[in-house]
Amino acid sequence: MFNHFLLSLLIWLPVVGAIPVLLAGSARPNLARWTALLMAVLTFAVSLVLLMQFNADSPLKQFTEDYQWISALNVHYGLAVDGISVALILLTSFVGILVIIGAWDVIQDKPHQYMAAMLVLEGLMIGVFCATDALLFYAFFEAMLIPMFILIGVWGGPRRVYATLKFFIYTFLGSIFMLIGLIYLYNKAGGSFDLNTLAGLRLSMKEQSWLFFAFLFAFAVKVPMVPVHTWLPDAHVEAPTGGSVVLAAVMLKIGGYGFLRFSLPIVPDASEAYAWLVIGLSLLAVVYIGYIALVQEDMKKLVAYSSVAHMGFVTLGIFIAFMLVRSDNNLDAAKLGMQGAMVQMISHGFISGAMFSCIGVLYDRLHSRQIKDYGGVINVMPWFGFFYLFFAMANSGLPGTSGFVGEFMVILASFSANPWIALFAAFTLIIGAAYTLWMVKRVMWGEITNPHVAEMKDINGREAFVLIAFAAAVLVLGVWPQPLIHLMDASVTQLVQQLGNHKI
Amino acid sequence: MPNMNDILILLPELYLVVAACVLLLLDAFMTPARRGVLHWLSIGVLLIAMYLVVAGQPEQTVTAFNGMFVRDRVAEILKVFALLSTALVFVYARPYLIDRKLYVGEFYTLTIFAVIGIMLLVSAGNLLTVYLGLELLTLSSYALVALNRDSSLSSEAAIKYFVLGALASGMLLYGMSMVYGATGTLDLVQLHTAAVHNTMPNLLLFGLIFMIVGIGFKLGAAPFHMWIPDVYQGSPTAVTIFIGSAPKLAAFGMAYRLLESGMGDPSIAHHWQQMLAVLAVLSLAIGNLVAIVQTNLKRVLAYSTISHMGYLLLGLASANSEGYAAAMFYAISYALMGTAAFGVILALARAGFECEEVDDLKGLNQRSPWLAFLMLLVMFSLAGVPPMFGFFAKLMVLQAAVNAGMLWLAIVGAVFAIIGLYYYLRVVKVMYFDKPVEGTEHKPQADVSLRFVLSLNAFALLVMGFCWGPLLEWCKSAFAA
Amino acid sequence: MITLSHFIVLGAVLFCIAVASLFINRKNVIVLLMSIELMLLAVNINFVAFSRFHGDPAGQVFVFFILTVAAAETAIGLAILVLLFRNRSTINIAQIDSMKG
Amino acid sequence: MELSTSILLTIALAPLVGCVLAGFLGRFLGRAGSHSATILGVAISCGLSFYVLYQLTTGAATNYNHNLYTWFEIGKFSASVGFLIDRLTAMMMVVVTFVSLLVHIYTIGYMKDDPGYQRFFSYISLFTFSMLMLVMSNNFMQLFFGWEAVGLVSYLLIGFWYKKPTAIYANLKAFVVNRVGDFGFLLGIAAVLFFLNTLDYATAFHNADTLIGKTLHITSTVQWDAATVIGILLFIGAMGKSAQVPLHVWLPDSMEGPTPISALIHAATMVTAGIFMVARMSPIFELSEGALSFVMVIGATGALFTGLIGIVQNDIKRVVAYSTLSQLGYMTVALGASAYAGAVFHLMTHAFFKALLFLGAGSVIIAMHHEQDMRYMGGLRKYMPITWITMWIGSLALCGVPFFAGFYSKDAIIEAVGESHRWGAGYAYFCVLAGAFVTATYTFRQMYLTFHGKERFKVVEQHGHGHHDEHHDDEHHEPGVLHHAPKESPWVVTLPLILLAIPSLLIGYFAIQPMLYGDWFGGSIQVHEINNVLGKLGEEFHGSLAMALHGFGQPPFWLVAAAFAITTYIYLFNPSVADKIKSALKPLWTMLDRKYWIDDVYYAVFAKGGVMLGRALWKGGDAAVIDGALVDGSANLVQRIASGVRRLQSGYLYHYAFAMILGLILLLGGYWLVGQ
Repeated sequence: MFNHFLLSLLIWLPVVGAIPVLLAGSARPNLARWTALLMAVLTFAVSLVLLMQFNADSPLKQFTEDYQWISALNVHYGLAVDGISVALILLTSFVGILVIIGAWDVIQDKPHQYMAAMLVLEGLMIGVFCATDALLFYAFFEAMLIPMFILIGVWGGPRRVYATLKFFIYTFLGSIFMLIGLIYLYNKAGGSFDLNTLAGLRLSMKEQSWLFFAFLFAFAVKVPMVPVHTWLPDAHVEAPTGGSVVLAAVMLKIGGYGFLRFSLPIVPDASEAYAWLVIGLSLLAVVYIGYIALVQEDMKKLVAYSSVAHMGFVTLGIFIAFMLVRSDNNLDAAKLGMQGAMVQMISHGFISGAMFSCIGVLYDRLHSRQIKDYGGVINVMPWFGFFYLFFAMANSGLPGTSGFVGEFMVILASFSANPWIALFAAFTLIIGAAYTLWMVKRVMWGEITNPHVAEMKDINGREAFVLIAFAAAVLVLGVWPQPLIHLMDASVTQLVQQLGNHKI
Repeated sequence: MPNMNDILILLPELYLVVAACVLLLLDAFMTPARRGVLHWLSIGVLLIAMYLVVAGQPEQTVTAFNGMFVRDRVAEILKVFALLSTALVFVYARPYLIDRKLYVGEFYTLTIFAVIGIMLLVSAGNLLTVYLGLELLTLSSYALVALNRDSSLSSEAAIKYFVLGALASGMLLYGMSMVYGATGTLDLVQLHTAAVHNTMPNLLLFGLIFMIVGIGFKLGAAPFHMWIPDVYQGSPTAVTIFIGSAPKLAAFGMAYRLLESGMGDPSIAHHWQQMLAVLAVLSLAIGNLVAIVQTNLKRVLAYSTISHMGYLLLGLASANSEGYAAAMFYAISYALMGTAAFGVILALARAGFECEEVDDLKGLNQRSPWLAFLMLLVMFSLAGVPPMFGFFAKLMVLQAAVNAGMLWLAIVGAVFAIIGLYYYLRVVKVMYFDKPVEGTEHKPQADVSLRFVLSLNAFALLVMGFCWGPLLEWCKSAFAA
Repeated sequence: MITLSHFIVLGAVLFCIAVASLFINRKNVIVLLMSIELMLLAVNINFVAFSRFHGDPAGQVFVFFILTVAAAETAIGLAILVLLFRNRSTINIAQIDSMKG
Repeated sequence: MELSTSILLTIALAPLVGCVLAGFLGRFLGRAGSHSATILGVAISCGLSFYVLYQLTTGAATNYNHNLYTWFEIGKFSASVGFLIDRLTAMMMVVVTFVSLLVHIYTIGYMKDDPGYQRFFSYISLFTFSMLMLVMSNNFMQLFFGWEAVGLVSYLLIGFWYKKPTAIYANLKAFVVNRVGDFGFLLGIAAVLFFLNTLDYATAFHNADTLIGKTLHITSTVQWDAATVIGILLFIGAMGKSAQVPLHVWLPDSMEGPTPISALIHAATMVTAGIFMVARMSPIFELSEGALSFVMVIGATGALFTGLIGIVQNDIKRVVAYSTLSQLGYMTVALGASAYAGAVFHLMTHAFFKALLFLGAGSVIIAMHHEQDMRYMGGLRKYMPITWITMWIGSLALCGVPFFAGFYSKDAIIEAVGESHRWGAGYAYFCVLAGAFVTATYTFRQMYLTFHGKERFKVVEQHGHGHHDEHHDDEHHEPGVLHHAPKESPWVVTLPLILLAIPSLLIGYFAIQPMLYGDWFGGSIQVHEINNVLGKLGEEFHGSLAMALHGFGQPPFWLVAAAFAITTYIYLFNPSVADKIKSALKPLWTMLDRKYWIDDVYYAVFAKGGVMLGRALWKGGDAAVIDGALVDGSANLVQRIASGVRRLQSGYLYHYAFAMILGLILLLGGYWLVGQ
C-alpha cells in the first residue's frame, strides 16, 4: 500500500518539509537545522525503502503513479522508476543529508532559508528522476533552477551575481528549445507528453535532427559539454560549498539522465547520425578541459573543470553505445559503455561532492580558494590531508575508488568501437593525474609558507562525518561496483536493445 | 422594443451602472472620514457583480438588443477576471491612496465605470458596442491617469495617453467605417458571413488593418506600444495597477470579437494572422530588449507588459479555438501576475516614497522577507519558470503557435523569453543578493487586508502552477465549437 | 456626378490631414485636440456616405454616437490640458518629454 | 588438492590489516605497536608464501585459479577479484614478502627518529598488499588495480618527506610518468577485451591463438596485427612501471624517498612488475614477433645507456638507481628474446642483490648522517665491516662474477640474446655485452669511493647538540662534516643485509637448473618452439658448477675483469686520473651528467609546454572565445541593441504618434506586398 505513493512521498517530503524549516525563522536557527536534517534523513530513509522494495531483475518501470494532471491538455502526473532512476535518487538523498550537515554552522546568515532551499532543491531533483511525463520532467527540470539561483546568489562569493545569472540564463537557454521540441512532439503524438508514447512515435530524419539538437542543447548545457560549459566554473567558484556539492553531485547528472530519457528513445536515428559530434565533444572535454584544469589557480575552478572532463565520459559512454549497436551490433560492449556512463555519474556524484566539501573545509578556515594561498596543509591537518588525498586520487581515477570504475568501462567499450576514441579518452589517466596531483602538491605538500595556514585546525567531528560518508561511498563503489551495476542492469539492457530500433 | 429578457441578460452591467451612480452620490454625502465604507462597498459591488455574471450565465449563448450585446462563455470568463482583478486593485490601492491624499470617491466610481466599459466591450456583438465599450473604458482611464492633479508626471502621462488613445480610436473608427462600407453591416455575426462575399475585398482589408491598429494600441503591442511605458510610469501606481490588469482582458476580448466574431472566416483570418504575427515579434523584441535597460521598476513592468502582449498575440495569431483559449488563459494569468507585481510595489510605497526604482527593492529580503518572497514568486511567474502559473500560460500559447504551424513564431517567443528572463532575475537579484541601502529601510505597508490578499494573489500564482487544469478547461469550453 | 468614391476620398484626405497634423504639429496641444476632431469627422463622412450607399441607417446612428463620444472626449482632453498647464505652465508639446527611454 | 583459499586470502590481507592498524590507530599503538603489527602482518604473509611455494614445488598442491567475487558482470563481459596461483606467482609472492619483511625490519633502524614512523610502516604494508594483489591476480582488471595501487604507494613514499621540495616534485613526476605507461596499459587491456572478450587470464591465454590473423583497423587502409597491438600497448604499461626508456625518468628522482622504499619498491619489487607482467602474458607476446622486437630494443637501449649515466653519478643511491634501470633493461631484453624464464630468474636474483645494495647504501647513509654524496665518503670499510662485506657480495652479484647469483641470471640472458635471431637481437647483444662492462665500472667505482681509499670527511665532535634535531630535516649542514664518527648500523639494519647476502650469493647456483632449464614454471610461461632460446641453451647446460667455470672464459667475465682493473687503478691508486678523463671527455661527460637531456626536454615540452598550452586554451579558448565573445559578447550585444532601441522612446508625443502611423504603414505595406 505504501508503494503507491512512495515516489510522491520522496519528492514532496523534502519540498513540504521546507515549510516548517522556513517557519522556524532566523530567530531559531537550530530548530531550522534540526528540522532540515530530520527531513533529509527521512527522505534518505524513504529512498532506502525504495531500494529494498525495488525489483532489480525487471526492466520495467516500477512504483508507477499515474494521475491525470491537466486533463484539458492530457498532461499526466506520471511517476515511475527503473534501476537507473533508483540509483540516482539514492545519490540525491544521500548527498542531501551531507550538504545539510556540511552547512550546519558554516551558514550563519539566514540558515533557515538556506536549508529550506536545499530541501526544495532535493525534492525537485528527485522529481526529475521519477517523472515519466515530459512536461512534468520539464517542470521539475526548470523549477530546480530557482532554489539553486537563490543559493548561489545569496550565500555565494563576491562575483555571485554574475555567476548565478549566468547559470540560470545559460540553463534556461538550453532548455527552452527542448520545450519547443516537446511541444512539437506533443502535437505530433496527437496530444500526449507521455515519454513512452513519444518514444513510440515515427519521425522523419529531418524532424529527428531538429529535435536531437533541441535536446542536445538542453542537456549539453546541463552536463555540461564543451563548448557550453563556461557557466559551470563560474557557478562553482561562487556557490557556497553546499551549492557546489549539489550542483556537481546531482545536478549535472540530470543532463546525462536527460540524454537517456529523451535523446536515445525519442530520436535514435538522429542520435546515431550525430553520435560522432557528441563523442567528439566528449573527447574534447577530456583533452581540452584537462589542459585548462591544469592551469587553474582557484581550487574550485579546477575541480569544476575536472567535473566537465569527467562528465565527458558520461556522454561518451552513452553515445558510444550507438556506434556499437548500430554499426557493430555489439550489444554487450554497448551495455558496458552505457553502464560505465551510469557508474561514472554516480561515482562522480560522490567524488566531486567530496572534493567540493574538502575545498569548503579549507575555505571555512582560510577564506580563500586560491591554490597559492595554501601549501603544507598536511602539516597542520593530517586527517584532512588523508581525505583530501583520497578524493584527489579518486578524482584521478585510481582503481579501488569509484572514479576508476566508470572510466574503465567506458574506455573498454570505446576501444571496441574505435581505438582512437579510446586513445583520447584514456588520455584522462595522464592529464587527470597531472592536474589533480599538481593541485595536491601545491596545497597539501611542502613547507607552510602562509602563516595563516599554520593556524588552521584539523577537521572537526561534523566535517569528518561528511568526509567519511563520502569516502565510504567512494571506496565501496570502487571495490565492489557489482551491486550498483546489477541494480541498473535490467534497465540498461532494455535501453541498449531499444537503440537498435529505427524510427524512420 | 427591448423586453424584460434583454434587461436580464444585461443585468450585471446595469447593476454596476446603478451601483456606480449610487456610490457617486454616497461619496458626495459622506464625510471623508467614513470613506472606508465606500471602499468596502465598492469591493462588495464588484463581488456581487461577479456573482451576477456567474449565476446568471445562460447555458447557451444569448444576445440582447438585436445582437448588440452577446452573453457567452468568453464574456463570462473575461468579466469574472476583470471584476476580480479590479477588486484586488481596490484592496491594494487603499493605503497608497490614503498616503497621497487621493483617497477619493472618484477613484472608485471611475474605475467601476471603466469596468463597465470592459464588460460592454467583451460582450459586444456590434461594431457600435465595441466602440462604446472601448470609449467608456478609455475615457475613464484618461481621467484616472490624471487623478493626481498636482503631479506633473501624471498630467504628462494623461495627455500622452489621451492623444494617442484618441488617434487609435480614430483609426479604429476609420477602419470600422471601411468595413461597414465593404459589407454594409455593423453586426459582427452578419459581418462574419458578409465579409466573405463582399464586393470590395480591398476596402475590407484596408479597414481590417485600421482596426488592427486600434486593437494593437489597446493591447499595447509594438509598434503601438509607445504610450505604455510613459503612462505606467506617470500614473499613480494605484491607477497603473488597474491599467495593467483588467484592460488587458478587455483588449483580448475586443480582439476576439472584432477578429474572430467579425472577421473569423479563414479566408480573411490568414491576413490578420500574419499581421498579428508581425506585431507579436515586434512586441516580444521591443518589450524584452528595452526592459533590460530600464531602471524604473514601473517602466520595467511596462515593457514586460509589452512583451507579454507579444505572447498573447502568439495565441491570437493561431486563429483557432485552441489559440484563443491559450490567449485568454494568458490574459488571465497576466492580469493576476500584473496585479500581484504592482501590489508588491504598492505595499512597499509609503508617503513620500514611491518604490519606483528597481534599486528601491535592494535588500528587501533583509527588511521584509515575506514580501520579497511574494515578489520572487511573481517574478518567476512573469519570467515563465515552472512550476509557476506564468510558465503554463506560456506553454499554452507556444503550443497553440506550434499547432497552428507557426513553429518559427514559437521559437522567436522562446528566444525572447530568455532575454526577458534577465530583467526578472535582476529584480530577484536586487531583493535577495544586494545589501539594503542605508537610510532607505522603509517599513512596508501594514494594512492587513492588503498583505493578506496580496499573499493570496501571489500564492495563487504558485498554486495555479499545480492546478491550472480547471481554468484551462474553462477557457477551452468557451471556445469549443 | 459625385459618386461614393468622392466621399471616400474626401474622408481619406481629411483623415490624412488630421493624422499628419498629429505628428507634424510640434507646438500646441490644442491643435492636437482639433486634429482629433477632424479625424472623427472624416470617419463620420465615411459612415454617412456608406450608410447612404448601402441604404442602411445603422451607419448614421453610429455617427450620432461618435459625435456624442467626441464631445465627451474633448471635454476630458481639455480638462487634462488644464491640468497640464497648471502643473507645467506650458502646453508646448516639445517640452512634454520628462518621461522617456 | 588445491591451495587453500583462506591461506591465500590471509597472505593478501594480513599486510592490509597491518597497514590499517598502523595508519589509523598508529597514534594509539605507538611506534613499537605499529611496527609490531605491520611486521607481524608481513611475516605471516611471508611465511605462508613460502609454504605455498613449497606446496607447489613439491606438488603437494595444484595451481589455484578462482574468483573471489564478481566485480562487474555486464552481458558476456565480466571482471572479478580472484587469485591465480602457480609457480610463477608463488615465486613472486616469496620475493615480494621476503624483501618486504626484511625492509620492514630494516626500517626500525633506518627511520627510528622520523616523526612519520607509523605512517611509513603503514605505507610499506599497503605496498605489500598492493603488490600481492598485482602478482596474485587472475585477471587484467585486478592486475591494473594492483598496478595503480603500487603506483599510489610509490607516490606516497617518494613524497614521504613532504616538506622537501625535491621529494614532492619527484613523486608527482613519478606518478604522472607512470600514468603515461598506464595509459598504454589500459588501452592494452581494452584491446584484450575487444579481441578476446574476456579479462580473465586463463580464458584469454587459452584463446590467445585466435588472435592470429586478426587485425585492428587503425585507419581505413592501415591495419595492425592484433597481437602486436596488444603486446606493444601492454608493454607501454611495463615501460612506465619498470622504468624503460623513454619513460625511465622518474626512477632516479624517486630516490628522494627514504632508502628502505628505494630498496623495496624502486629496486626489488614494484619496478619488476612490468617484467612479471610480460612474463605472465607470454602466451600473447609469443604471437607477435614485432612486439617482442620492440620489447628487446627498448630493453637493450635501457640496459646500456642508463648504465652509462650511473658512471658519472656522485649520489650513492643514484648510482644504484641507474644500475636498477640498467638491470631492468637486461630483464626486458630477456623478455624480448622470449627468454621469459631468464627474465624472471634475473628478476629474482636482482631483487635480492639490489635490495641488498640499497639497504647497504642506506646503512652507509645512516652512518654518514644522511649524507649521500660519495665524494665525502671513502675508507668506510673499517667503520662498518658488515655493511662493507655484504655490499661487496651484492656488487659482485650485480657484476655477474661467476658463482654469484647475478652471474647465472645475467649470463643466461646474454647467451639467450646471442641465440636469438629476432630483429634487433644483434643490437641487443651488443648492448648487454657492453652493459656488463659498464655495470662493473660504476659498481666498482661506487664501492671504492665509499669503502676504500682515503676518508674524505671530517669528524667535528659537537656537544650539546641533540641528535634528533639535526636529522634529515636539517638540510643545510656543511658537506663532509660529521658530528660523530661513522659506526656500524644496529642489528635491525645489518640482519636484513646478511639475510639478503645469502641468496645473493647462493640462489643462482641452486635455482638456475630448475627455473631456467627444468621447466619449473610449467605452463605459467609459454614459449613457442622456434623462439625457445633457453631450450637451446639448456642443451648445453651441464650443471651450475660447470657453467660458472665456463663463465670465466667468456667475454662478459673479461669485460668485468677489465672494468675491475681500470677502476682499481683509477680510484685506489691514482684518483686524479678520474678528473683528467672527465675534462678530456667533457662533452660526453656533460651528456651523461645531463642524462642525455631527456629530463630537460620532457620538462620543457610536457610540463612547461602543457602548462603553456593549458593557459593558452584557457585564456584564448574559454575566456576569450567562449566566454568573452559568445557568452558575454552576446549579452553585451543584446544590451547595446537594447540601448539603441530605447532611444526610440524619445518622450515626444509626435514621435509616438509617428511610430503608430509607421506601424500602420508597415501593415499596409506588408499587405500590399503580399497582395502583389
